[in-house]
Order: sequence, then C-alpha cells, then structure tokens
Amino acid sequence: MWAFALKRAGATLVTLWAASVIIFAFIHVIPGDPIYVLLGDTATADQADRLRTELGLDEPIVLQYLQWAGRALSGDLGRSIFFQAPVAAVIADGAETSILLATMTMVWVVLIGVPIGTVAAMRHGTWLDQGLSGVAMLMASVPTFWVGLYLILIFAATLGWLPSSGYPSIFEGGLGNLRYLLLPSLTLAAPNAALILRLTRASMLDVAREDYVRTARAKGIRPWQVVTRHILRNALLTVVSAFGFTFAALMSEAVVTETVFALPGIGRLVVQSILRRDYPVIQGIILVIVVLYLVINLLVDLAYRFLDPRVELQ
Amino acid sequence: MSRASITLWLTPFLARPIALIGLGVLLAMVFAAAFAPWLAPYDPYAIEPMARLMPPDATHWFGTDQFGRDTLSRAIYSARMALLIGAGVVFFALATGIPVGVLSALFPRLGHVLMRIVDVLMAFPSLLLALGLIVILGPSVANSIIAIGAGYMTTTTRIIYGLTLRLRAETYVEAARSMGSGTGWLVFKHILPNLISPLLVQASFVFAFAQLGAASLDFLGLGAPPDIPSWGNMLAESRTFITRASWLLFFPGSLIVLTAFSLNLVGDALRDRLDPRFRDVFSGEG
Amino acid sequence: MSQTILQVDDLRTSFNVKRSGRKYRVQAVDGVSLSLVAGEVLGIVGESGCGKTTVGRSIVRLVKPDSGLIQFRGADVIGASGQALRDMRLNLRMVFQDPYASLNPRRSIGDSVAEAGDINKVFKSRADRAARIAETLSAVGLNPSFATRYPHELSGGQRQRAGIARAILPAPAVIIADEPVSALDVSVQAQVLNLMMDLREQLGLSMLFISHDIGVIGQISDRVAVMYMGRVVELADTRGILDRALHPYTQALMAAVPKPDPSQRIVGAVETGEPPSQFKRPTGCAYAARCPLVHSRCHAEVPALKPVAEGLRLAACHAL
Amino acid sequence: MLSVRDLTVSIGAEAAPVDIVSGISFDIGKGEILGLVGESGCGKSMTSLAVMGLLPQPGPRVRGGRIELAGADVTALQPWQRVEAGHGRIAMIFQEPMTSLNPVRRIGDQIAEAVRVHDGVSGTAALARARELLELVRIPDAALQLSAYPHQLSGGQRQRIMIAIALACRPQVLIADEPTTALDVTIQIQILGLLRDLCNRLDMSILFITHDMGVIAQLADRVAVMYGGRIVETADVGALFNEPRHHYTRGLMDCMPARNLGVRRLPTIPGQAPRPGAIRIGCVFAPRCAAVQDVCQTAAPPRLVVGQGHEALCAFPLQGGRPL
Amino acid sequence: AGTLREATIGEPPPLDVMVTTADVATAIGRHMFETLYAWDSSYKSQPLLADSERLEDGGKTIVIKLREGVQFHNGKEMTAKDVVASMERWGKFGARGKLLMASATSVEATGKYEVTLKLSSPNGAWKNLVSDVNGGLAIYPEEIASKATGQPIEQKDYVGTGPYKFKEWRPNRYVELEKFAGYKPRKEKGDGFAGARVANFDAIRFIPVPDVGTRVSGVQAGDYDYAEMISGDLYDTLSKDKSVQVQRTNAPIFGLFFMNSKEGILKDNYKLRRAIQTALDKSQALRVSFGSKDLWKAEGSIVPKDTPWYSTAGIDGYSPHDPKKAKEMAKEAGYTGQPIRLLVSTNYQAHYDQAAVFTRQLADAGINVQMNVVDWATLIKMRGQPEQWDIFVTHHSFFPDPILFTFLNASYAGWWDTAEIKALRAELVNSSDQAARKATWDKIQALIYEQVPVMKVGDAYTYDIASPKLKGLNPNGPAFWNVSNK
Ligand SMILES: Nc1ncnc2c1ncn2[C@@H]1O[C@H](COP(=O)(O)OP(=O)(O)OP(=O)(O)O)[C@@H](O)[C@H]1O
Ligand SMILES: Nc1ncnc2c1ncn2[C@@H]1O[C@H](COP(=O)(O)OP(=O)(O)OP(=O)(O)O)[C@@H](O)[C@H]1O
Ligand SMILES: [Mg+2]
Ligand SMILES: [Mg+2]
Repeated sequence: MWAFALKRAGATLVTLWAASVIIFAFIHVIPGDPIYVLLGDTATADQADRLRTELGLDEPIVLQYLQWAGRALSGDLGRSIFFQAPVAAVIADGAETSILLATMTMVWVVLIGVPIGTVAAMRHGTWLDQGLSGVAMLMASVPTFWVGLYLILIFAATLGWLPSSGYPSIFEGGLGNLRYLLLPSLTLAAPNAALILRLTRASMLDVAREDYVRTARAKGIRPWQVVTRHILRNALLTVVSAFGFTFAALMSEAVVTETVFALPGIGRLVVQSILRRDYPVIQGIILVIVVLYLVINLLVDLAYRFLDPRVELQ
Repeated sequence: MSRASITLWLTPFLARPIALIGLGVLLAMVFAAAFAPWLAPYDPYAIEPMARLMPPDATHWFGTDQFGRDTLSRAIYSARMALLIGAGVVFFALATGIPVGVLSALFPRLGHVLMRIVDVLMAFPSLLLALGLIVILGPSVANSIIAIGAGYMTTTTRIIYGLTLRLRAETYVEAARSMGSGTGWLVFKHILPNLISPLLVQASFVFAFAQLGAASLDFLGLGAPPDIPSWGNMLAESRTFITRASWLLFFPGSLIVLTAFSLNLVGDALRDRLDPRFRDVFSGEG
Repeated sequence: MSQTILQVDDLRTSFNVKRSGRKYRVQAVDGVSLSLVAGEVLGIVGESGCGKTTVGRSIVRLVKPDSGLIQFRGADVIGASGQALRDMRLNLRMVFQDPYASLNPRRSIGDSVAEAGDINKVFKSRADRAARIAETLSAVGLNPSFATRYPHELSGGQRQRAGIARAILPAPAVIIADEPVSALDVSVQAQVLNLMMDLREQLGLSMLFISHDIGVIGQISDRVAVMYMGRVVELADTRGILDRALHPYTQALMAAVPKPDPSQRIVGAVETGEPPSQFKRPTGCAYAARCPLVHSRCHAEVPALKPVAEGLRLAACHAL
Repeated sequence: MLSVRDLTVSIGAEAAPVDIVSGISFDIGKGEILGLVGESGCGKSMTSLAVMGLLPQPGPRVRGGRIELAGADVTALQPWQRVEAGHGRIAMIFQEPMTSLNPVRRIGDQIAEAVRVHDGVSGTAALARARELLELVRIPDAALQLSAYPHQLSGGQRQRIMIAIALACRPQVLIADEPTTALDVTIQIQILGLLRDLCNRLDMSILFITHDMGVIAQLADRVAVMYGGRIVETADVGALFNEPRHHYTRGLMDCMPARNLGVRRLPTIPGQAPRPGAIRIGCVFAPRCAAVQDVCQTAAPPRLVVGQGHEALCAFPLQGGRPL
Repeated sequence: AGTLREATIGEPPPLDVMVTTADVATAIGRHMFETLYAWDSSYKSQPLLADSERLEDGGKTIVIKLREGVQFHNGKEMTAKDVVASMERWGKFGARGKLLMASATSVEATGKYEVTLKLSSPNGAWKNLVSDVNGGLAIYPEEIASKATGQPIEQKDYVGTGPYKFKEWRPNRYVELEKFAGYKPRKEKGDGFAGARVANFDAIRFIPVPDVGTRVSGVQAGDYDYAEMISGDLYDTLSKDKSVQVQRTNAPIFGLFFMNSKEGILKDNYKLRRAIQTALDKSQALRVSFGSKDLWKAEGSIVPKDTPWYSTAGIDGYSPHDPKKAKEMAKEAGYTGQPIRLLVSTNYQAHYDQAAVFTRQLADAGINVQMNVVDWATLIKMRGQPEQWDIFVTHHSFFPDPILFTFLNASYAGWWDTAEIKALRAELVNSSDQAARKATWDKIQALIYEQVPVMKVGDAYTYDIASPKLKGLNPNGPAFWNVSNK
C-alpha cells in the first residue's frame, strides 16, 4: 500500500509541476495590472511604475517563475500583492471555509443522492422512479446562483431562519457557525446530489442485471438483502469513483456560490484575485486546488482499492 | 437516414412522453431563434428609460428591464444566444476532443502524453479555466464559447478516448487491420461511425451544461457582453431586482432551467436508445 | 511432396499484462514451428489460453512477435512492406470466431465483404466491385441481395458466411480460421464446415484451422498440431491423433472429449488435473504438473518437438 | 421430484403475447438427471429461470402452466418466497462461472449466506458448513479458500464454488444451465463427474441444460429435446441416441462431426431456427422438415408415444407411434 | 458597545491611505488615520489635528500649529516631527501629494507643535488638499513615515491617531478595527468628518460582500449593521422598508466619459466630440443607472450647485439630445461612420449602463460606437495604451476644489494637454485668491464644453443602508465615529 501511495505521490508531483508551469504561463498572459487596483484609479503613472519595480513585477516572466518555483518548493508561496500578506496564510484561511463547505456539500450529496437513487432503482419503472429522476434532472438543470438568490430571499431575508451570508470561523464562534454554511451547501449540493442520484440509480440498475445478483436471488435471500449485500456495494464502486469528478465540479460551482453568499472561501478569493490580478494568490490557490483534486482522487483510488478486492493494494 | 433508422431513433421518445415534451421545447427554441425578428414584439435593444421596470402586463407580457427594454423580446432573442453557445461549445468540445481522444487511443505512446495533459487540465475547475480564459481573451460570445468549451474538451476527450479504446479492441477493427487498413481508414470507416451515437448523447449533455456554464459566467460579469440578449445576462443584470422586479429573474431563469432540463431529457432518452455497452462510459459523467 | 506455402519457425510472442496492479509478461507463444503445405488444412487444438489465437494473429501481423520467422511462399512476412506486404495481406486472410463481433454494425455486408479490396484498391470500377461482391456472396451461399443488409438483420450462420466471404475476396492463398464455428449451433456448424470444405476444394485454399473442438478438427483438417502453454506438443496427421495420441496431454485431451454415445460413458473415469497459470511458467515441461508419466527430467528440461515412432509424427515429451 | 406442466413463458404486451416457451411439460424423478438440449435461443434458459422463479423483471413472465416441487405448487413464487413457504429445496448453477459470483465478497461468505437462509444457522456454524461444502465439491485447501475472492480462482474452481452454493440449499432438485460450456473439455469432464457423483450420493435430481449432445450422452438419464420453445422429443438417453424419432432430433444426431468421421460432407438441417413467436400455427419444425406434409403447416402436431417412456411432438414420427 | 458590522463592496487594498486612492481603503482608513484638516458636512475644511494656521509671504509660507496631546495608537504623542515626515513621504510617494508638494521648497518643524511649509508659489487649494484622507496627508508616526517607500506600509505599521485602531485583517473575511482608548475628541461638535469624534462601538468589522443583493438581504436579515453602495433601483422600496434605514450621501459622484486626445479619430476633432455630446440625453442614462429620481440630477456644471465652484459656463452643450443636429455636426467634422471604440468595464454597473444608453443614442445619430467591455483591471491597463480606445468610462467622486479633478491632470489617460488648458491650469493652481480662481474655473468649464476632453454624465447621489437601530449616521459617507445604537 505504501509503495502504491509513493508511486502515486511521484506521479502527483510531476502533475503538479506541469500544472504549475501551465498556471504560471496562463496567469501572466492575463492582461491588466495589479498596480492600479492597489493604488486606485487616480494614482499617477510614475507612482505606479515605482511600485511595479518595488514589487518585482517588471522582471522577465521566466525569472519570476524560477523565483516563485524555488520558493514554492520550500513551501513558501510568496506574498499577496493585494493583501501584502503571505499567500499561504491567505489561502489557509479561505481553505477552512471552502473545505467545510465542500465537506458539508458532500455529506448532503451522499445523504440525498445515494438513498434516493437506491429507492428510484428499486422502484425502477414506476411513477415514483420517474418522478424522482425527473426532479433530479430538474435540480441538475438549475443555475446555482439562481437557487442561491432565492434561498437567501426566502430563508434569510423573509423568514429570518438562517443567516444570509458570510461565515465566521467555527474556531472563533463554535460549531454553531456551521449554520452559515447550511444554505450555501444546500445550493451547491442540489445539482451534484442530482448527478449522484442518477449515477447511483443507473449503476444499481446495471449491477442488478449482473449474473451474481441472480445467483444471490437464487439462494433465496430476501430482496432487500440482495440490494444491501450484493447490489449496493458494487454499485457504489462506480459512485465512489465519480467523487473525484464531483469534487472538481464542486470547486467550479463554489466560485459562484461563495460569491452569492459572500463566503470567505478560496472560490471567491480566486475570482477576486483574478479580477485584481493578484498573481501569487491565483497561483497559490490553483496549485492548492490541483493538489486537493489529486489528493481526493488518490483517496478515491484507495477507497476503490479497499472496496474492490480485484484491485489489490501492492 | 433510412426510414427504419428514423423510427429507431424516435422510439425512445415515443416511449416516453416526457422526453417528447423535451424535444418539443427544443424545437420551439430553435423556432424562436430562427424567427426571433418576427416573433419578438419589440426591438430587444430599444431603450425606453421612461418605461423601466414595468411589471408584466398586456403590452409587455414579461415586463421590462432597467433599460425599459422588453423582456419578452429579449428572452426570444436569447434563444439565439443559447443555441449559439450550446452549439459552439459542443462543436469546440468535439472538434478538439475527437482528434485528441481518437489519436490518443490509436497511438498509445502519444496517448500516454496527451492523456496526462488532459488529466492535469481536468484538475483545474472548469469555471476557473473559463474565467481565466475570458479575462485573457476578453468577454465576447466567441470567447465564452472557447472558455466553456475548454472545460468540456477534457471530459469529452476522456470519453472519446475510452470509447475508441474499446472500439479498437473490437473484432471488426482487428479484421480491418489484418487486411492492412491504415489509420485513416480505421478512423473514418470504423471508429467515427460507431462514435456517432454516443457522441450525440454526450453532445446533448454538453449542450445542456453549457447553458448553465454560460449563465454562471454571465453572472460573474465575464460572459457575453451584457447588451447581447442572453438568459444568463438577463439574470445577471437583474439579480439585484429580485425583490423589486422579480419577473426579471423569473422568466430568464425558468427558460434556462427549461432548456437545460429538456436537453437532459433528450440526452437521457438517446442514451437509453444506445447500445448498452456504452452505458458505463457515461456513468462517470453528468 | 507438394510445396510449402506458409512456414513458421520458432515463433515467440509475449504480452505485458497487468493483474492486480502488478505487471507480468505472458509468453503466449513460446517457440512454435509449423508449416502449411499448399491445399492442406492444418488444425491447431489446445486448451483455452494456450496461444492458438496468438499464432494466427502473429501470422497476419496483428501482433508483433518477439522473435521467429514467418514466411509466405518463401518471403518474409514480419518485415514485409510496400507492395510485398499488400500482396501478403491479400493472400493471408483471417476468419474470426465471433460472427457477431467481427462485422461492423454500421457497415453494410457488402462494404464489409469488399473491405480488403477497398483498402488495397483492387477493384477496377464500381461495377467491378459490385460484381465481385455478388459473386463472393453467392460463393458462400448467400443471396447477393444481402450486400445491402446490415449485420443485425442476419442470423449467426449467415454472419459467419459473410465473415468467410470477406476472407475470400479477392482470392487468397491461405485462410487462418480462428474457431470459425465455435459460436455456432451444431446444425449451423455443419453447414459452415461444409462450406469451408467446398471452398477449399474450389479455390485450392490452404487453411490454418484453429479450434478447441477435437470433433471439428477431426472433420476438417489433414494434419493436427496440439498446443499446450504456447508450445506445440504433438504434430501428426489427423487419423493418427484421433486413433492413437502419443503425447500424454493429447491423450488426456482426447479422453476428455465427451463422446455423443451414451454407451461409452467416461464421466468420473478420467482425471485431467488443474490447468496451469499463465503467469507462473514452470521450468522444464509445462505439462509436468499434470502428467502421469512425469519424471525428474521433465522438471528440468523443456522437451523438444522431435520425430517419434512411426512416420512423420512429432511429439515433445521426454517419456517418448 | 419436479414436475412442470404446460409451462408457457411470454414476452410482449399482455394483449399480444409472444411465447418464447410454449406449453412444455416434463418430470424429473428422484436421483434422476434430465438433460434438456436444444439450439441457441430455443428457450432453454427461459425454462430454467421460470422453474426457479427467477425470470428477470420486467420482461418475460409465466403466462400459463404449473410448476410443482415435491408436490407443492411453486409457480408464482420467487426463491425467497419459496424458502419462506418451506419449498426452497431447489437450486441453480449458471453458465458463466466468471460472472456468477459477486466479485467483492469472499467466497466463504457467499456460501455461508445460502447456508444461513436454508439451515437457519449463522456465524461459525455457517462457515463450517461452507467448508464442508467446499470439500464436498473437492476444492483443495477448503479452509484456506473460504477467504479467497472469486478472481483468485480458476474457472473450474469457480464453477465448483457455484455448485457448493447450490448445495448449501440442500436441494432436492438442481438446475444446471450450461454449467460447462465456458470451460475447457478437460475441466468439463471433471465438473460432469462431480455432478454425477453428487447426484448419486445425495440422491438429488438434476435438470441439466446444454446444447452439446456429447455432454448429454455422457451425463443424462433421460433427455428432452427442445425446439422453438417446445419440447419435441423426450426419451431415455440410450433410446434417444440410438433411435431418435423426431425429425429434428434425427437431424441433430446426423450433423455431429463426431458421428461422421471420415465423411466428406456433413449432413445438415436446411434452413434456420425460427424466431420466437414467428410460427403460431402448425409444427414449428415444419419449414425445415424433410418429411413435411400439408397438415404439418396447419395443425399443431400431436404428442405421440413412440416407445417405452419415449414421446415425440410430431404427426409423422420416424417409425410411427401412437397417440398418448 | 459591541461590534459594528459593515458590508463593504469589496476587499480593500492595503490601508496605507497615503498611497492608495481606492474608496474601500479610504472608508476603513479614515477611522484609523487622521489628517490635519477635515471637511465638515458642507465640505469646508476645519482643523482636525491642526489647531490653527497662519499664511505668510503672500501665501507662500504656511505655518500650521498642531493640537497638543494627540496620541498615536502606539502611545507616542504626535509632534511636528511626525507631521514633517508624513508630509515628506506624501510628497514623494503619496497619490495626491505632488499637487501640493511639487512646489514645496521646504518643510520644517519650527517648534514641537509647529510645522512650516514653504512653497515656491501660493496654492489656493492647499487646505482642501490636506483635508482628504484619500491618497492624502494622513499623519503617520515619524519612524514609520520616514522608512516608508512607494510600497504600501505593512499592517504592523498601521498606526494613526484616529478613534479606532487597527486590530486584525483576515484576508477575504474582514478587517477589524477596535476602539482606541487614548483618543481625545475635539471640543467642537461632530459635523461631517470634522469636529469631535467619539467611538461608541468597541470594534468595527468591515466585511467584503461584493454582491449587492447579498448586502441588502444581509442588512435586512440583521447580519450586517450597515451596507454601502446600494443600487438606485432599490431606493424607493428600501426607503419604505422598516427593516432598514437609508442614508443618502450629501455629495454627488459623477460619471466621466474620457476622449482620447492623444491618438485616434477623436484626437483634436472637437467638432466630432461636440457632435457626440449633442446626440446625448444624459438624463436617460442617469435614470437607467441610478433609478430613483431622488438619486440623480442631470447637472451640466461640473461642480454641483450650492458650492462656491458652481458654474453655468458652456452648459448648453451638456445634454442637448438633438440627434439631427449631431448628425450634421458629425458630417461637418468629416465623420463617415468609422467605428468609435468605447472602453468600459462591467465592474461598475453604472458605467456599463450609461455606456449602453449612450451607444444606443449615438446610433440614432448615425455615430457608430463599438463597446469594448472588459474587466476593470484590464480597462486600467488598456486605457494607458492610446492606440486601444477612443472613449473610456470612469467616474469621479466629489471634491471641493477642482484642482484635484483627474481631467486636469495631463498625464491621466485622455492626456488633455492643449495649449489653452495648460495656461488655465497654471492660473488655477498658482493663485490663492478665491475670486480669481473661480473666474479661471469658469473659463476651464467653458473650454471643457468646447474641446470636450471629457463628458460629464451627471450628478449621482449614492446611498447606503443601515440597520434601523443605528443613529448618528454620517452624511459624508460611511464613518462610524459618533454612530451609536439607539
Ligand atoms: N492482447 C493481449 N494482451 C495481453 N495478453 C494477451 C493478449 N492476447 C492474448 N494474451 C494472453 O496470451 C495467452 C494466449 O492467448 P490466446 O488468445 O492466443 O489463446 P487461445 O489459445 O487462442 O485461447 P482461447 O481458446 O481461449 O481462444 C493468454 O494467456 C492470453 O491471456
Ligand atoms: N429478457 C428477454 N426479453 C425478451 N426476449 C428474451 C429475453 N431473454 C431471452 N429472450 C428471448 O427468448 C428466447 C429464448 O431464450 P433463452 O435464453 O431461453 O434461449 P436458450 O435456449 O437458453 O439459448 P442459449 O443456448 O443461447 O442460452 C430467445 O429467442 C431470446 O431472444
Ligand atoms: Mg483464441
Ligand atoms: Mg441459455
């Protein structure tokens, strides 16, 4: 298992390096300039030039990359141009929000997607199945921000049950602050739960056609035992391997959700940083997201290997 | 297409009234896009600041927006943008995904390298990729298409790669190779024809999700230039009026949902029509 | 003696396979030598996974052998290119086991049958092409109108006929038939076997006929090669094998064939042992683990295929 | 032990059903092996699944007839309902040993699961029984193999596991649907030997389904020949092979290569098997029959007794016969 | 008591108010940093850190007496040395420092509490220049100011004299200031930014909430106490909404459409520029971008009414909305339908709305405008490249002295630097006589309507919303001293 993890880690590093080059190149073709964002509209040209030099933004790209990469190797992601603070600290703070949001969302996704998908599959072909699948498809077709805006309007502004926006850290306000993430995580979960629901249903139906399910039925065990012991576990193999995918989708949609709910997460941070051309932060965040993605995929693989004995841990 | 194959394609729809409705909605959309100038009661660009934010009534069925433009007319014209974005994204995703996916599957060494790059790109959240591209290229319809398409290029490539790997192992492909067929022959006579149906399904889903992607970009202010009528723009521009003029959010929002929903329904029906062998290739996908 | 049309010498082919995350090298074909005389049918039998198909695929260049020599009419096959290669491709043709999988569902029967001609540009005109397709379809007992049909409209037997039609257009010299009748029912199997024998006579074809069914092999072939784990363990004329197998493996194989005669029941009377693993190849004779005649030498030394007993028979066994 | 009467399995709409098995009847006595042979698609598997109560849902359904297990009517019951009703002593093994075992569960658990249902024991007792069963089907190192996963076993071993699972049901009747078709002849002969042995030792009845006449000849006591969804001939194995009376059976016998050694051309049955539901009146075999008469095209053939325990579904059987 | 939570329109850049002119930074920074003078609610400069001043040498020497006993957040007392160091940095690196300090010959501490600034020529705007925090002369402790360069100072150096002091900055979350116990308010009553400043809250938290809808619902739901920059169309609704109170600012901002005077089709083509302005109906654009009639005014005078700088010179040309005449004028100007590139960003909805309306109106006059919509950072970069655009859109906040207007700065994009304006500019700066300066300004405004280096859209009054519990809101803009809970 360790050898496997090490090998994967090696491949991950190569991917990371490739990603870092892509990110860096990508970011520096973005037109625009962080200087005026810092100084405001009315700053004078020579004031801007001076600051640009002081921040080292007028050096050749390759040199900037090498410096950045060199420091990144030792764990230093540089300083944010905009915040004048270490990128790592800026990201770490945003990461708390985003990781909690992603986790809560995944919990919803699993809690909603898997059981309902299972029910739909078990009632395959009935109106219940069609209804559930239809609703799922509808959920997958709704723009996230639209859902978010209405949720805020209903549950925060009108009913006042939940906070409308923002998220104070649980380390400062206790676990109760998780209520701030309730609406955002539900918003974010809706389309993804729908996809997992449909995936669960589809793979349950696929597995239900397998010969070994027939074998199980022939033994005389009860239908629900057939489902729980034989169908579900095999069906979840497919579902689990889709989690990596879902995570990437989540990161995309989180950008919008965090903007709508004014959450201090890395999704909003990256959009804002792109808009203000805070290069070190963009680089850092994308790198972190890539790492997270790779880690999640690694976990998915490990889980897969754990669930499926055919894939042995070497 | 022969009559037989037309019926073959239609059966999944006939068997499912709801999919038929989806098809109907899409046809209506195409109709609206094609005949927008005749269908729209007003010029979608005409500004009438004295009649801004009027609620729906007999003259303006969908009300007017903050410029006093007719929401219904803009909604009708937006069908054009929806089709353009959808078709553009599908085209972009396929035009890049097919060559990369097919060639990677046929030439394993090249494929190894290309697919790793695709893997790296997949790690980038697609919306961020799109955002970055838009900021680089500047907001325009074409650039929205490229930016959203870039996200779907990777997934499409993966699917095509997977399908082609399977097709490559088919006995009939092997038979053709044993007769000395070149890559071109394989691709055009054996692989592409067999990719058509799964790609049609993939296309319908990409088409659907491109709508949502475009709406998100519009929401973030980085989509098509805001004067161009598109449902996403209409939503984004009017989102502050959620309490003041809710019709401005309701109509375009519903149209996005309806379109994406219909496309998903159609995609679903098409998928059921497909050879079950291809089922699980999609199961990683939305 | 008539002229050798296809000669295979010491052919070795291996694959990299991944099992449970570990890489293995499977020696699918491990030094096979064969020769096919013009007009003859050489049968190859053996257990599943013993390398029969791989021999066939190596000959038509679907896999690249590690080493060895393949000659068609005295010319090298493995290294051929250009016109020589095209020539060989038209002359060395394959019929596949699964009549369902071997035809592209999206191409008409006519297009599939004419494929070799299209690829190698042998048709003079559209009319010529249509004529050749019709002629070939008739030759395999299909109505020429089948040319415009699609595979899903055909029965299994008809598809296999189409598969054979594809192999014989334009006239090849050698057909490599990889279990062409295994997927068919007995009654259909008989029709297809008859067809192949007819074609052999009419067209003077030579055939490498691969099967795991001794009954079918006995019916169609002149000589038989018995393979075990990538090697030929016995090679003899068909009657010889059927009447008196020499190699212990051939004997076991023959003994295990269920005879369609209730009065000759063998069930419970034969012990055949477990099949070997593809991944752990034993040193020495691969059959040693199952062999009743095994002795110490068998574990140490790979037996060579050598002439034994009467006439032209060859076998690879230390005990003979 | 098992008695099937007029079993009809259909697909398609309720109003316009297509019969894929039409009105077949057979009995299997205690300790007897009944071979069911027929070409691909003639309805063998559908028959066996119907008998087991395992027809896939939605899809084919039993439209008529009666299935009795040791005198009890089990026609409409699924296996678990049979177990509940106390008629669960019937089991089945399938053609594909590779896919018929759950890949993610240990084989010990998979056997023990069946033991639990049928013996009402659990935990170690069930596992102990599972071990016994493995020994019964002659798996070496049975104790060790309990914790193996299916993919770690060879095809022959897996088919033995399938048999062990079936035996865990302490079946009076075992249905085997082409259990050896996917195996090499050398393994096939061992599995056949095992089945014969178990049948003798446990006094089990077996419905053995295959399309291989050789296998039938080696194993069955009696044989039913199926064609186009009907049983066209039933006989003791010796009688069937020596004196086939239905024209179809005769044709099958003749076209086997093993019976034609040295013959230049194999005899064949012209034409091809009908699609299910394609022939609704007359004899299903009429279009291919060498001895076809006008009446065969229009009237359903009678079931005639043609010898001791030997019946044929033919108006004009070889050597004649008399009505039932 | 307690914490006041304000929803800001975005994350602020570093709070070094001397170098940045970003509004968000100013709004936070003014609670920490103070200037020598400050504007009252009618935008007159009143002493804040200064006590009194004395002009000598015909206005060329300015002697400022400082308040005694003013404490920095670090406990040190503020003296003339700190002011001198701050002035020096401001002159060198401050965003608006050049305007005053370019003509400075010396700055000296002429006493513990006295600073003397010597200028080469008098500067009539000096008091206004040192009254604004935005890019202005905030007083930092000497040791910090003297070290500081053009780079924004670091957070640990956020040391000022204001009623609130810096507590922490959680990037992406909030900036928090806390009450400064050592603050001694002035005796005068608080008025605008001037007078006594009393910190009633223990802390203020500035939380970035970019989406305006979220800001509104946040205040309605009680998650924020105050939210700035709400869209005009919600004004009427929110005015009636019991769950919020609205606070309109007392000084307008105004949109500006800059013409490229350096390159392209509009360079020196005053006739065409006037044709463009003739085609426009600015009230339409204002209505679309600001909604409620209470929030905007189609005002041709560049400085609003009721101020000393109000002028009617040239304002006939402000918003004639005469497409026919515009067409003719354009034709005379030799215009034949060439595309005119309008650079605008969507970061400010109003910019975009106004551009869209104008584009439409110009199309009616046969003037072909092509909008190039980019994001703000791109716009700022592009507007520096004269070959990229013909018109770009921005806005200007109110300033009580025209000297600070960007269009008077020849190096500001647009580059209006004709001989005429050069002369008038010098006149405006180098005089300290108010009447003479007003006369110059009239001439400048007339010139603006003649040469059209820039078009003013109109006056817009932004408004903020607050929890109904708050009282004492500042009409000059968000400033939370003297604000308390009811
Ligand atoms: N493309 C391949 N990649 C990896 N391994 C292969 C490949 N083709 C064949 N093998 C392996 O080589 C060995 C021989 O295979 P081959 O198909 O030649 O056997 P065969 O005798 O034709 O068997 P069967 O009777 O089952 O068709 C097997 O172990 C098989 O797993
Ligand atoms: N789920 C189903 N729905 C509809 N038709 C079916 C279904 N399953 C099988 N059939 C049809 O029923 C007929 C009988 O099938 P069955 O599987 O019983 O044949 P078989 O005799 O077992 O054939 P084989 O030897 O190929 O296993 C076939 O024509 C088949 O096409
Ligand atoms: Mg093979
Ligand atoms: Mg079957």
